[in-house]
Amino acid sequence: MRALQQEHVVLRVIAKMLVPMILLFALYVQFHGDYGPGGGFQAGVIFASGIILYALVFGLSAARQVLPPPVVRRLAPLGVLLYAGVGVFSLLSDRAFLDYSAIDPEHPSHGQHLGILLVELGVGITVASVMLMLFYSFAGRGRR
Amino acid sequence: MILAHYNYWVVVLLMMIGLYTVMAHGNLVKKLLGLSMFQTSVFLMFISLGKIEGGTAPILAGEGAVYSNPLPHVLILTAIVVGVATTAVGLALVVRIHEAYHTIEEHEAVKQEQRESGQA
Amino acid sequence: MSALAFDALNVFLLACLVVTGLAIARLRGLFAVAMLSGIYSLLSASVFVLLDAVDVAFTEAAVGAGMTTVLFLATFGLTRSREHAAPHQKRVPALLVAVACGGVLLVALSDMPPFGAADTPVQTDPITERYVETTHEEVGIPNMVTTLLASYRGFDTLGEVVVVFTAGIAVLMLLGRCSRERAEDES
Amino acid sequence: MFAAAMLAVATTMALALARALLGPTVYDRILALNVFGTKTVLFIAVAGFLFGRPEFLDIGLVYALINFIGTVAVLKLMHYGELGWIDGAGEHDDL
Amino acid sequence: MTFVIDGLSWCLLLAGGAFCVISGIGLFRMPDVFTRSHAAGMTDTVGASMILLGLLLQAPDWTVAVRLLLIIGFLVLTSPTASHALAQAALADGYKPLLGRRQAGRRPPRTAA
Repeated sequence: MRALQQEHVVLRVIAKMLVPMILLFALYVQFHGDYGPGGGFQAGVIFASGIILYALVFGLSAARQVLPPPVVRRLAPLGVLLYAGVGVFSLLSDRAFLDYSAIDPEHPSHGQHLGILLVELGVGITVASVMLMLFYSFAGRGRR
Repeated sequence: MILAHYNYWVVVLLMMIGLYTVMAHGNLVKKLLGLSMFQTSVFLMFISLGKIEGGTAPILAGEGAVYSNPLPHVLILTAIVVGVATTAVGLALVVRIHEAYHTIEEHEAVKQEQRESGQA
Repeated sequence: MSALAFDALNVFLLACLVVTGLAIARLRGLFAVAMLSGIYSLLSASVFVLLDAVDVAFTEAAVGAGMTTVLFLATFGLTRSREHAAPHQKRVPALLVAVACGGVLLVALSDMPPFGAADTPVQTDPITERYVETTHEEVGIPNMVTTLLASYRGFDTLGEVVVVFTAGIAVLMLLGRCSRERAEDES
Repeated sequence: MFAAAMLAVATTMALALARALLGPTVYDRILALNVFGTKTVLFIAVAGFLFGRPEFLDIGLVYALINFIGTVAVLKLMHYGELGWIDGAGEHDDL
Repeated sequence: MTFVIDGLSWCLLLAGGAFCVISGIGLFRMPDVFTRSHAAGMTDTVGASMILLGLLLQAPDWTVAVRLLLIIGFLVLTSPTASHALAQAALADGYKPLLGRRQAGRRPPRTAA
């Protein structure tokens, strides 16, 4: 096992450079989705892909130390709750469910903008953590 | 004439290939691949419906631009992510079937199941 | 010039898509099929870019290049098997059903409006007009797809997110740690 | 001139596809997938310029970053037989 | 000035296109994995960078230019690495490079797998 790993020096160096780039790009996609192509769904998958690359090159247990499965399991419902929470917030301020104008009644357009940002953040968190959950479940079930 | 409906011809062809793969192959992973091919043909159909000739992507591009219909894009965008999640559920089922029957061929698993129920 | 280039590229990519699909249906080595499905996803993303669905192409790029391939490969790693020849008696009925379905759809196809026409029901529907014309004034975000996804169809998207979450839980139930430990305890 | 570049990219895509279909070994197919990924990046970039919306290069950027993962995953699977090293010895040493 | 830039970008696009086609032909025609990965990995990087540089000269504003530069950077990083890892894995799997005309078409021994 040890000898095999030492063969892949190039792979490890490149992956070490690439993983932060992928994670950074995922954040860019998440928050630039209003202006160009992108949004929560894409950003979540890209973020998960970055962690998956890390797991593939440096080992699954290393990736599990970066983002432990219990944390991932708690993050997945957090995204859904954030999304639904925005809706409940607008319900509580006497508006329709998911009417983002409630966030900033003075400037409805600004409220819409903020609401979309929050909702996309929720989508991104859920998608990223579910994709990671899938990868951990599949990859962790290897031969013992 | 054919060019006017070319996209839809391809959609139908891909749908046929996907359907054939799902039905003819006994391998469960191959069935899932056929299912995802079928899915892609539906995606392609929706996106083709939204395209306007000479239109451009639905991101604001100044005055006088003609935009393709953004609604199919929204539907398909979410469908792709949901599609990969449901494919993962299918693959998880395949893994469990393999653990139970030590095969991912449909007819072999069915045969084992029948043998066991015959003994019981 | 641009229209000609569009048509040529469209025909080329879709032809490649069909060829790849046929190869996926025919080949037996599952590794080879996984590689081809990667190419299939790349091709469909290119088609989506060509058909102005930039956000869809983005999603397909992110999902198809990384996630799908990794999931299929993980399954191959866990099941490690090669596909057997399909039982012969299943092939002919499958082909018949596929051809019959395709035939029905091809007949229905002649009623479809031509591809790219601006006067189809999809394009002239009042809701489309409202989406395209007023999103910018109401929400003030340049990307209409994001606006539609998160604001106008926010309820729909909430449902999709819940579906993704449910799928994650289902996989966790099927493959998660608890079930394996239970299986080990039983054996 | 974008059309000429597009023609070249499309030709290369077709050739890579042919190699992926013919490829006798798995490695040939992985190679073809890799080349096809690069060519898709080029396709998206050139198509953006050809049709006058060059701001969609983000998609090309995704492929340039992520296409690598598929190759790594397949090579790892070929090499180790599975994707995760649960109890692999000494894998923290180099971190 | 625009004429010079246009001419330069013409040349880069055409040369990059030619490189791409040659690499594609190499990928199609070469006899074994290692020569094919040579054709793909080396010419691919040059062809892709040339086409993208040609586009860079036509970029309408700096955001597009930055993205093109990033794409070039990432392709130059990942494409050769993938080829390298691939060739290494093929070698470790028991495929030996062809060293002459006679061996062409021979089924490689699979001993290490």
